[in-house]
Order: sequence, then C-alpha cells, then structure tokens
Amino acid sequence: MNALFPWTPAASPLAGKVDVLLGALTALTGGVAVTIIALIIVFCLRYRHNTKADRTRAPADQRHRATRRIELAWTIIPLLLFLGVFVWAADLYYQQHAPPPDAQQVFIVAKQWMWKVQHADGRREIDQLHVPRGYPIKLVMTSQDVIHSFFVPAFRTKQDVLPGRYTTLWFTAERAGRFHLFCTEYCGTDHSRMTGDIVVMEPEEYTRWLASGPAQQTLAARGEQLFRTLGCSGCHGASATVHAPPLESLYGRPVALASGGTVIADELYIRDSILIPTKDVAAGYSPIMPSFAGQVSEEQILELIAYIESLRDSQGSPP
Amino acid sequence: MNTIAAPLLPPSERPDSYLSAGYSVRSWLLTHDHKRIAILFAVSITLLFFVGGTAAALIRIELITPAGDLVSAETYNKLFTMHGVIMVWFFLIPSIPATLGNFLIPLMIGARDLAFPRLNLLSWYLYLAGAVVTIGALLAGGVDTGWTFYTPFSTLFSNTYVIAAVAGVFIVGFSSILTGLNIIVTVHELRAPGMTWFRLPLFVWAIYATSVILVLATPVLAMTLSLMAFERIFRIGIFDPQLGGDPLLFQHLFWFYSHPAVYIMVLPGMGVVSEIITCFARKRIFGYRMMAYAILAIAVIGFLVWGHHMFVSGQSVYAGMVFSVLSYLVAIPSAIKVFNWTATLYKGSIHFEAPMLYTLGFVGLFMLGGLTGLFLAALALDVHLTDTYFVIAHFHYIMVGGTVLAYLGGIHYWWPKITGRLYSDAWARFAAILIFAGFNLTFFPQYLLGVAGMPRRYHEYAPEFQVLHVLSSAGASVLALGFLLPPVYLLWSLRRGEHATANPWNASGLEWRTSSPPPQENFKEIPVVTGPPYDYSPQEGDSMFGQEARELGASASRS
Amino acid sequence: MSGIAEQFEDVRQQEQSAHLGMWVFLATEVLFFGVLFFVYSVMRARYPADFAAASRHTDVAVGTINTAILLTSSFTVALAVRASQMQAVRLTRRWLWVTAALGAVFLALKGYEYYKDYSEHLIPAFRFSFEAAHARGAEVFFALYFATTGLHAVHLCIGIAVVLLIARNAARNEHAVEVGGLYWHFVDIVWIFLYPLLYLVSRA
Amino acid sequence: MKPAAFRTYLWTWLALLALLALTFGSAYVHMGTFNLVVNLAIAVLKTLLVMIVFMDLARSTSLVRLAAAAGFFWLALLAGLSLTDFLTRS
Ligand code: HEA
Ligand code: HEA
Ligand code: HEC
Ligand code: CUA
Ligand SMILES: [Cu+2]
Repeated sequence: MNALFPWTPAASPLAGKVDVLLGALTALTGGVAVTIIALIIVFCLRYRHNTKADRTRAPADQRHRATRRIELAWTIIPLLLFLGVFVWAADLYYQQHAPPPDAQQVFIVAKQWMWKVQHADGRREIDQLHVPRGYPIKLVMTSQDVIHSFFVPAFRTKQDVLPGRYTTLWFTAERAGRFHLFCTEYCGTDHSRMTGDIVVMEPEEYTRWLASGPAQQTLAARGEQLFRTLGCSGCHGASATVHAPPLESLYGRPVALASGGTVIADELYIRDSILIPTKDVAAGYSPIMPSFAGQVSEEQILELIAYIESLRDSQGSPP
Repeated sequence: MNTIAAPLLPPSERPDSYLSAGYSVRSWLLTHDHKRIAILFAVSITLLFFVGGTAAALIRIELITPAGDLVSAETYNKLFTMHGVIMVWFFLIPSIPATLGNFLIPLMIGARDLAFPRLNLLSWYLYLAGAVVTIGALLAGGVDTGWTFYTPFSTLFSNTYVIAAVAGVFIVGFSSILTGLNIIVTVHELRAPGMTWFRLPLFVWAIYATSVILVLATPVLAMTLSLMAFERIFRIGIFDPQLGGDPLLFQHLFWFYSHPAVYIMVLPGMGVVSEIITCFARKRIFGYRMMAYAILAIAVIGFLVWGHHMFVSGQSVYAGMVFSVLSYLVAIPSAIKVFNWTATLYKGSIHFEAPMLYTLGFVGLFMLGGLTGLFLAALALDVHLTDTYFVIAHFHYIMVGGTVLAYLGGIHYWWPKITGRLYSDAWARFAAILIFAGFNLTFFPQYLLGVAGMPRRYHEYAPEFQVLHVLSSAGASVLALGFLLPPVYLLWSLRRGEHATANPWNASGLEWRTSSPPPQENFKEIPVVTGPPYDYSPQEGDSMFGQEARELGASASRS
Repeated sequence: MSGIAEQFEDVRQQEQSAHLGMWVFLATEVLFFGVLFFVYSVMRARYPADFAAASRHTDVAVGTINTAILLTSSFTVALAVRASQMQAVRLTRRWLWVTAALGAVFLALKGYEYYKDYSEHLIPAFRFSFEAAHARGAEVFFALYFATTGLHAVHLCIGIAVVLLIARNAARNEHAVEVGGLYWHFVDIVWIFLYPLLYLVSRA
Repeated sequence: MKPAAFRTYLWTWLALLALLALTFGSAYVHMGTFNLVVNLAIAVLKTLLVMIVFMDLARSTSLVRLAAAAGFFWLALLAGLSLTDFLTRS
C-alpha cells in the first residue's frame, strides 16, 4: 500500500489542517467530476444516434428562460463554492505565515547544493535539522547563490529561500521521527540531491543531543566576537567617538530614516545596513559606515544579527 | 521539383484545388495562401512535437529507477528544459492557431485569405528561424534552466546555452505576434456579408480571443527575456540580488506572459471541441452566447491571476490572496464551458467517429486538469503541492489530455477538407482510445506522487516513489505508441484514402460549403450568411449525418 | 498602389485593415516598451537617490532640444498626412522629407550624447565609474537609459526608413502615409515619457 | 478621409511645445514627489494630444480607439496587480 501511495501522515498540527482541506476539495471536485462524467456517459448511451430516445423539446432551442436559469445556477453555485474554498485556504495560508512569538529560531543558509543549519546555541549541521517535538520552530532562511526551496512533505509546508533576503517558515513537529527535506526550487545540476532529514526528537532526547555536541559558543557570542574583530564596536561601541547609532535596542523597533520614512529593524534591515549601508541611512547620522560586502559570509551576517537581537533581549523586550 | 507536393497530388477532377495550384518546392515556400502556410506550420510543429516527445521519452525512461542511472544530472536537466521549451513554444502555442486557425478562419468567415498574407508567410519563417536557433542550442550542448528561466540561476549560474535558447524563444514570439495580429484584423474586417459576431462559429471566437492574448502578452515575454539576456551578458543588476536586482520581478514578468499563455494553449482547443461536439451530437451548441462570452472572459481575467505561480516565492501574503481569489474567478467561465458541452449532448443524436472520441476525451481530461488547478489555486494547499508532480500532472492533463487531444480531434475532423481524402476511421478510433488509456496511466499516478511530496525536476528520487513512477513510465510507452499511429494512417490516406466530398460530416459551417480541398480562392463566390451557426437538428438523426460519414467506417474495414 | 489585393473585396476594407493592423501592432509595442518602463519604476523605487544622482549626469539641454525636435516631427508628419489627404503629392513628399530630416537630427544629437556618456564612463559594464555611494543604482539607471533610448533609436531608424520609402514610392497613397504616420507618432510618444523619466528625475 | 484644418495641427504643435516648456520648467521647482506627478501628468497630456489630434483618434472608429487603449490598459494591469506584491511585501 505504501509503495503505491507513499504518503506520510501529517506530522504537525497545520499539516493536519492542510489534509482536511485537501480531503474536502477532493470530495467536492471528485463529486463534480464523477457527476459530469456520469452524465456524459449516460447521454452518450441514451442519445446514441441509432436509439429511439425522445429528442423533442431539447432545451437549447425552445425553453429559453429555463436555459437562462440553468446557466445562471451553474455560474453562481460554483462561484460561491469557490469563494468558500478560497477563504478556507487563505485563512490557513495566513496561519502558515504567522509564527508564534515564542518560536525557537534556527538559521538556514542554502547553497548549491546543501542546507547549512545554525542553531541558536551555536550548533551547526549540514543537510540535517534536529528539532524537539512539540515546540514551535521558526526557520530564518537565506541563500548564498540561487533560489532554493525548503520543503518538508510531512509538515505540508515549503518556502522558497532567496539570495539577498530572509524568508521564514515555521512548524511544530508533532511526531518524533525522521522526515524528508527536499529542495523544491530548481537550482542547478544537483538539485535532486539537495535533500536532507528533519529529525524530530523527544525534548529530553533533544537536550541530550544538544549537549553531546562539541562545546561551542552561542551564535550571539560568535556575533559579539565578530562585532569586535570587524571593527563595528569602534563606531557602535559604548566608548566610540564616532557618531553612530547605538544598536542596543534596535532589533524589532521602528527606525526613522534620513530620507523621511521609517522601517522596522528586522533581519533584512540589519543585513542591508551591513552590506549596503547607503541604502537606508538612519536619521541624524551621516552615511559614513563602510560596506562590509565581500568581507562577511552569510553565516557571519546571521551571527551578527543574532548578536544584535540578543542585545535587545538583554535590555528587555520592546513594548 | 515536385517532391514535397507529390503525395499531395489532388485528384485530377479538381484541378482548381489549392493543392494543385503549383507543385514546385518554390510554390510552397513562397506561397501566400493561408491554406498552404497552415500546412507548412502543421509539418514543422509535428516535427518539433516528436523532438519534444523524444525528450519526454528519455525523461520517463530515466525515472523508472530512483537512481540517476541512464543519463547524468546535467543531461536530465537539459532534457526537461528542452522538453518544456519545445513543447510550449514550438508545438502547443502555434499548434491550433497557426495550423487549423490559419487554414479555417478565412474559410469559416467567408474570406479569401487572411488580411495580410505576406505577414503570414513571414510568421512561418520566423517560426522556422526560432526553431533552428533553439534546436541549434540543443545540439550545441543544451540549456538547463527549466522552461521558466528563473533568475538568478539563468543569469549568473547556468553555464549552458541560455542566450541561444532565449533568442529562439524571442524570435518565435514574434511569429506568434504576427499570427495573432493577422487573425484579429481578419476577423474584424473580412467577414462575409451577413456574418455578424454572433453568427461566428465558436472556433473563430476562440482563435480570436487567443490572438488578443498573443498580441498583448507575448511582447512582455520578449522584453523580459531580453532583459534577462542583458543581465547575463553585462551583469547589470535587474533580477539578480547579488547585483542589486529583484528575482521576483522576473517571476512577475515571466508569469504575466506565461499564465495568459496557458489560455493561449487551451482556448483554441475549446474552440475545436465546440465545433466537433455540435456536429457529432447533431445539435446546436447549448448556450452559444454564454460560450462566446466565456471565451472572452477567460482571455481577459486570465491576465489577472499570474501570481498564483508564486505563492511560496516570497511574494507578499496579501498579493497571494488577491491572485488566489482571481484564480477562482477565472475558473468560472471554464466551468460554464464544461457544463455547456455536457448539456449539448443531452437529447442529441450522437455519433462516435474518431473526432468525437478525441473530443469526449478532451472534455473529461480538461475537466480533471482544471479541477486540480483549483487545488493549486487554494493557497495553503499550493504550499504543499507546488513544485511537485501534482503540478506536472495538472498541466499535462490540460495541455496533453486537453489541447493535444483537441488538436488531433480537429485534424481528424477537418482532414477531408484539408486534403480531400478520407482516412481509416477504425485506425483513428483505435489510436484515440490508445492515447486516452496511455495518457491516464502516465499522468494519473503523478497526482498521487505530488500529494506524497515527490518534487519535480528531480533526476534522482526517494525509493518509495518508484512504483508510481514505473506506472507512469509504462503509461508513457503506450502513449508514445498512440502518438505514432496518426501520422502513419493519415499519411497513408493521402495516397490510398478515398476522395472526400465537400461535406463528409454533413456539418454546417461555411468551410464545408466549398469543395474539398478548397479552391485557391476559397470560394467561387463569397457566400452570404443568413442565420446563426450550428444549424443541426437531432430529430433528423441519421438521414442528416451524411452518407459519407458511414462510408468512413466502411473504408476502414476495407483498407 | 491603388490596386486591391485579392483577399479584399474593396478599397475601404483594405484601408481599414491596414489601419487596424497598425494600431494592433502599436498595442504590442506599448507592452514591449511598457516592460522597460515598469522595470524602471521598480528600480527607481528601489534606488531613489541613485536614480536622482544618475539622472543629473544626463544632458538635459540635448534631451530637451531632442524632445522639441520629435514633437515637431510629429507635427510635420501630420502635415504630410494632411497634404496627402488633399492629394498634394509634392507637398506630401516635402513634409515627409522634413520629418525624416528631423529624425536624423534627433539621432545625431543622441549620438553626440552617447559619445559624451562614453567619455564620462557612464556606459554600464564598460569601464563604468560613478561616485561610490550611488554607483549601484546609477549603473542600473544607465543600463535602462541605454536600453530604452537604444530601442527607441532603433525604432526611429525604422521610422525614418519607412517615411523615406513612402515618400519615394507611395506619397500618392494617402492610406500608406496615414499608416506610416501612426508609427512615427508612436515613436514620438515613447520619447514623451522617456524625457521626464530619464532627464528630469531630480533637477530642482 | 477629409483633411483636418491646418490650424488644428498648428495649435496642437504649439501646445505640445508649451507643455514641454512647462515640464522642463517645473523640474527646476522643488516639489518633492510632486515633481514626478507633474512630469507624468504632462507626459500623459502630451500623449493624449498626439493620439487624439495627430493620430486622428478624434475621428476614428470605436474599434480603433479600443485597439489604441488596449495596450495602455494591459500595461496598467501589469503594473497595478504587481503593486499588490511590491507595496505589501515585508
Ligand atoms: C493549458 C494550460 C493550463 C490551463 C488551462 C490551466 C488552468 C488553470 N490552472 Fe494551471 N498551470 C499550467 C497550465 C494550465 N493551467 C502550467 C503549465 C502550470 C505550471 C507551470 C510551471 O510551473 O512549469 C500551471 C500551474 C498552475 C498553478 C501554480 C502551481 C504551482 O506551481 O504552485 C496554479 C495555481 O493556482 C494553477 C491554477 C490553474 C487554474 C485555477 C486553472 C483554471 O483555469 C482551470 C479552470 C477549469 C476548471 C475548474 C474545470 C472545469 C470546471 C468545472 C467542471 C466546474 C465545477 C466545479 C466545481 C463546482 C467544484 N495552475
Ligand atoms: C505542451 C506541452 C507538453 C506536452 C505535449 C508534453 C508531453 C509529455 N510530457 Fe511534459 N512537460 C511540459 C509540457 C508538455 N509535456 C512542460 C512545460 C514541462 C515542464 C518543464 C520544466 O520543468 O521546465 C514538462 C515536464 C514533464 C515532466 C517532468 C520532468 C521533471 O520535472 O523532472 C515529465 C515527466 O514525466 C513529462 C512527461 C511528458 C510525457 C510522457 C509526455 C507525452 O505526452 C509525450 C508523448 C510523446 C512521445 C513519447 C513522442 C512520440 C514517440 C516517439 C518520438 C518515439 C520514441 C518514444 C519512445 C521510445 C518511448 N513532462
Ligand atoms: C565607520 C563607522 C562604522 C563602522 C565601522 C560600522 N558602523 Fe554601523 N553605522 C555607522 C553609522 C554612522 C550608522 C548610521 C548611518 C546609517 O544608517 O548608515 C550606522 C548604522 C548601522 C546600523 C543601522 C542602525 C540604525 O539605527 O538604523 C546597523 C544595524 C549597523 N550600523 C551595524 C554595524 C555592524 C554590524 C558593523 C560591523 C560589521 C558596523 N555597523 C560597522 C557607522 C559604522
Ligand atoms: Cu536547491 Cu533545488
Ligand atoms: Cu497559471
């Protein structure tokens, strides 16, 4: 059975909801399809040219008003059904894009043809992602080269991973086990080998797994180190003489720009501040920050972001 | 110099037919006659279909085993790219409009030719040039971007012949534009006296609407691909984020063309089916006006839904919602068409020669393909299904199960008109059934694969998917056999088939009111139209369905 | 040229077909150029400051004069159409020649501008150099500048050829002059939009 | 077709040149985004003049007018619906 239909049961609450939608739509469209095909077959048999069926008063010619009404009915009923499906699916889609605020963050960097994973505690993996069962996980993903796509069939979820941007994807694994991870955006020669495993572990086991790894610094700590070695602290540090904005309570806050608007300081904003500092200049400062493009890798940028995020946490969350 | 025309030699009793207007190669290659240009197109797209089909065959053979053992990953990627590029731009888009449309539009509206015959010939030469460039790219080493040419892979990372392939598509785009322009003007200006808009056969409506899409969407593709080539050559950041561009901009522009293009591919098929179904049910089409409006609605609303290809691309959630709801809107007119075809059968007097078998196949398979489109338009579901074999199955159901079947149905229906010969209906029916069976075996398992999570464009795959892939490949060999049959018995009929009369199906359109094959000037005298189309009546039953139609069956058993 | 091609029943049908054909073709052209304008808008929204800086490096004097020239050429080609409608063949020819000449002057000035751009290293991907803070967006601006004006220039060349051909062979045929004139006006319209978008981004 | 009056063309031409002068001049007045709005409004006005008078849409059939509008309308569809993404992307 499983060979004929290699379907993995839903392994997250949202996946279950997607399955219900899938089932409902299959029932609806299947019903319509079967009805129409049955009608076609019945008509074909009954009105074969050499049968003696009654062919008088065929609707197209005579009962004009009835025709109208039929046509109206089969325009409006499907329309209402479709709108219903739309609302249902759109609501679910919205949920797929609204990670709970307490979700645990994991960074993903995709490249031809592998998945690089960075956990907050500094643990790194390649083509594997270990997560605890029952906790919401939010992936913040970017690509080093072309577009990839992070697809976990068991969670019924996927998200393209773009260069130069961060996209997110979240899930709460419900069942322990090993699940496929596929790259589903064509990315070149070994696209079909850019696969991996999601390993869902019981929370205790997961803690043990984390502890078993080589001792290492957290992401934020590595970011802090970079912040010093790259010279960021020379301008942004507390004792700096350069007029540069403090980064302590930056993350997640609105920033007033010199050009007039405001932006929320999210991952992308921080990334752009490092790579293209002239793009959005903070109000009240002159654009003297040099670009670090080419000097920092995607992973290092993520470490810097983790560090800047951690600065906020130590200051208490924004209101 | 009569090598090409020799098998087409018409019967001596019709020396005025367009086929006997000249036998030299020159008389074909420099012709301005829309009927001959249609045949030039038919021959060339058939060749390209088999090129694209050979790539499909290799893909299916490779996918029999989970390991990538037949061809290398690079080759596999080139195979599906060339398969998609050739099938879409060099086969399916020109298929019905440039062959049947070219041949029939002037006949159906009672004109002597298209409005711009020379442009029509130019269109074929552009097609040829585009095909040569693309096949050249294929021979030189191929392209591995997928038919969607997504940036930044296509601009900075692929090191294959992207520019050449894009140039081929660019050129063939202008062929499409010229065909579309010609048809728009022809339908507006050259209708016979009395041929009002609501007396036009639905085939004309369909090709007209298709032409509008061709003219308004194709330039967008041409410019988008040019910009992509520009970025690839000069490294200017328009689409590539590393250079400061936006990859989603490319996707928006590409799909602004390519979604309407899927209606370019299906509307003509709908037109063909509407002609055949009324003729073989001997009944006026149900809801003629509604059908015409539905065609126009599909053409226009079809321009508003392109973002449904980008639900997981990083496009904004709100844009996704707008495009999703619009996608459901565009499904309504398609639904109307399916219902109306079904209702047309009601109380008809139905005959089941080969064209009708193809047509019934179209209705069923288009419906299944369209209904699964609704799954893909459902946002949360598309997140799971996008870029899996579910999508592959969805569009092959519509494009192969739908349009290719309609194309074959149309070729069989108008074959007597085009060539003046009758083919063997038994063989034709056998081929139709073979294709239908092979098709379902090939592509139905792909829906299941997709739901189970099998990604598309995969050279190797996880072993649990193998059984379904093997089924699909088995189906593909049946399908290949099915597709090889029609060329054989149709070509055979050119020499051995019986001569057709002017109206072998006793059909009602103007094209049947002139001889088979038609004279070079189409009509001895331009007809005057006095009533609505589809003047069929089921009550008259058999007596109306011409003598010759039954002979078709008879000639089959003889040959 | 007053003959009727065999696919047409009468002159009126032939003439209307030619007109409609040209208009449909122009609709295609609107979308063809339209993509460039669309990409321009997206990129300008992305790099507002860079586009402003880059635009200041275009030669606004030449651009403005060229706009005036093209607007005038639209006027003269309209006069050619008018003359042909009055069956004034020699006058038609003369206005067509003036039109073509204006087109040629436009191209010459455009060529001069390109030469200046070249010597100021404003050609993208070809020893492009620009003040570092705005280089990225400026390069995109100039890429679009060359793409749009280049494509426009190609269209103008075709326009000049068409106008000269009509002047030589078909000045007697008012429909040919009309249809040719439509094309010329379209090329003018493209420039009407290019002018503010390329030259006047930030002059204040 | 009957020729239009010379005066009509002359005035149109003069109007076009006047509008050109206006765009050029306005560009040197500091108005922020409003500069762009004015520039585009004038460009649209000029286009309308060329199309209606010079290209003779004023006296054309509605079919031709439809064809003339179609290109711009479809371009607006492309731009308008894309904005649903570009304006709301996070
Ligand atoms: C001829 C080709 C064709 C046609 C006509 C269609 C028609 C439709 N398509 Fe399809 N599509 C493609 C070719 C086509 N498509 C291709 C090639 C791709 C993939 C491209 C690629 O990525 O390579 C694709 C991909 C594609 C996607 C993106 C998938 C993805 O990559 O994530 C979506 C999403 O919305 C979609 C939706 C639709 C819809 C809603 C229709 C509708 O128009 C269908 C309308 C028809 C019906 C609905 C059936 C009849 C209706 C009834 C019988 C009504 C009664 C029903 C009820 C009351 C329930 N298509
Ligand atoms: C008009 C369009 C069209 C048509 C007619 C077809 C026809 C077929 N297609 Fe194709 N297909 C596409 C359009 C089309 N396809 C597109 C756009 C893609 C996406 C590409 C991309 O991702 O970029 C695609 C992708 C695609 C894939 C997915 C590849 C992947 O993602 O990895 C597959 C896999 O099964 C497939 C199979 C087939 C088959 C079996 C046929 C059959 O119907 C073909 C049958 C015909 C023949 C087989 C030829 C006749 C016989 C011979 C020449 C004799 C030799 C044959 C044998 C020895 C068997 N197609
Ligand atoms: C030469 C001094 C200098 C150095 C070195 C420097 N910055 Fe800055 N940075 C600035 C100035 C000045 C600004 C404000 C102007 C602007 O937004 O460009 C700024 C802005 C920022 C911002 C946006 C803050 C806000 O409030 O909008 C971030 C984030 C940032 N820098 C991070 C870094 C990081 C990370 C590094 C090291 C890799 C770094 N900077 C190195 C001077 C510097
Ligand atoms: Cu990475 Cu496909
Ligand atoms: Cu689509």
